[in-house]
Amino acid sequence: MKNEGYKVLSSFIKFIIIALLASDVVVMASLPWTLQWLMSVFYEGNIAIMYAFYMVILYIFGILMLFILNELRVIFNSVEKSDPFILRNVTALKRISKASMITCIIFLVKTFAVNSLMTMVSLFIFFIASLFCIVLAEVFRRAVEYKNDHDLTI
Amino acid sequence: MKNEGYKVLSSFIKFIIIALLASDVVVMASLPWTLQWLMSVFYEGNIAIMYAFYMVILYIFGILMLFILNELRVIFNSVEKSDPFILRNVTALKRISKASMITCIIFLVKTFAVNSLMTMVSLFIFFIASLFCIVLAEVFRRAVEYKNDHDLTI
Amino acid sequence: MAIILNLDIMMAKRKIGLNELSERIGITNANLSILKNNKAKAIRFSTLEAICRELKCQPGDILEYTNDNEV
Amino acid sequence: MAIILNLDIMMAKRKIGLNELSERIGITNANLSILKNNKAKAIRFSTLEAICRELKCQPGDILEYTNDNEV
Repeated sequence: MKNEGYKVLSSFIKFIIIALLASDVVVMASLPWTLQWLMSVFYEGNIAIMYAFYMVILYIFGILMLFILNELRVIFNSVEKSDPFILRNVTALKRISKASMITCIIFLVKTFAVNSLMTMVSLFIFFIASLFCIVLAEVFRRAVEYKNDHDLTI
Repeated sequence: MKNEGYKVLSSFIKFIIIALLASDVVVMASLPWTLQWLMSVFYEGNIAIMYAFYMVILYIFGILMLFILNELRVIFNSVEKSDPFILRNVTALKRISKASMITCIIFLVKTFAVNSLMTMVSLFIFFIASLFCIVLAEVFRRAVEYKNDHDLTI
Repeated sequence: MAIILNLDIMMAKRKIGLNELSERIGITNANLSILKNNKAKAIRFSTLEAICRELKCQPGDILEYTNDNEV
Repeated sequence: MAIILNLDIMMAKRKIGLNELSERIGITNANLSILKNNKAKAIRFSTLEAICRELKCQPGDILEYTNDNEV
């Protein structure tokens, strides 16, 4: 692939990530009202308790996504600058892994409270994503070493 | 992270991938009957046409997933052997990217036929995954170059 | 490090500057500086060849081993 | 490549085998073979130092520039 096309693609992904970050903030800011409206439409029963439960779950989830998206932004920023082999990206991958595992636990809690197919699929995806990121971080750490070695071989 | 723990983790992910591969085959093998049963329970209307539509969509999807999972198996196999910096993995990532893009198109077709939130989310995820994999393939290609350079620096 | 690079001495002998040499051997100024200041970890044979060609010298003229680490 | 490695000559002079040398300088037999057979792209200063120390020689004794590429 041409280097130019690759840069354009990285910029495009970075743009999507920033758009998702912004959407996350907007959704979180409007959540108290949106959730109330959604529950009044779809939910019957003890609304107060479920409202509190969903508020906590969704805010933790929203903040975790903010955190993960921001780390992804850091990674794609470096890719865009053609310099992805930096230790900061290894850190980013490790952080994404931890945040994904916490997200997985949040979904696990939600599964016990209110189960749904989508929750279980999400739980599994975040679990796998977390493991992937640990492995990718280690692979990346080695790549950074090779890169540094390469840079000092004149 | 210790090298041992990293290998165990890679083996575990490979095990999950193989389990998913096996599940995919089982689901595809039993699809004609499962789908008939599911549609008789949940669907009302012209069953024959929808049955054919879903059969085509789901089989294409199943085969694409088989293909993607198999390429992932190749990648994690190399990671497990502590030698992920090979051109075969760059090829694997490019193939996964293409298969993800085709999957995205399949979901797009499905969105126009029978829309659902999950279809749209899946569509978006496969689209992003496809772009990620192209970038990752390029990053990996460079890492392989650094690794080869490193191996010939004595 | 017990391997010393006498690149600066050879450059002075041949009256050639860093910029000119880096241009002639086709590596960046920054990389040549790393090499000259003994900050490099390894040297490519292609680089060594280019330096020897341009400075008309042997590898032994720019690389020197001193066993200052012993006793 | 115009840089020739005379590692085998120096090894013969010092009556030292590939296995013994690779053990003494702490790099694998396979890697030392790559170096000896001129298949390497670059040499680490640490490797060069270890070789010079063990073979009691100068870098100039094992690295040689020949301008056989010219005319």
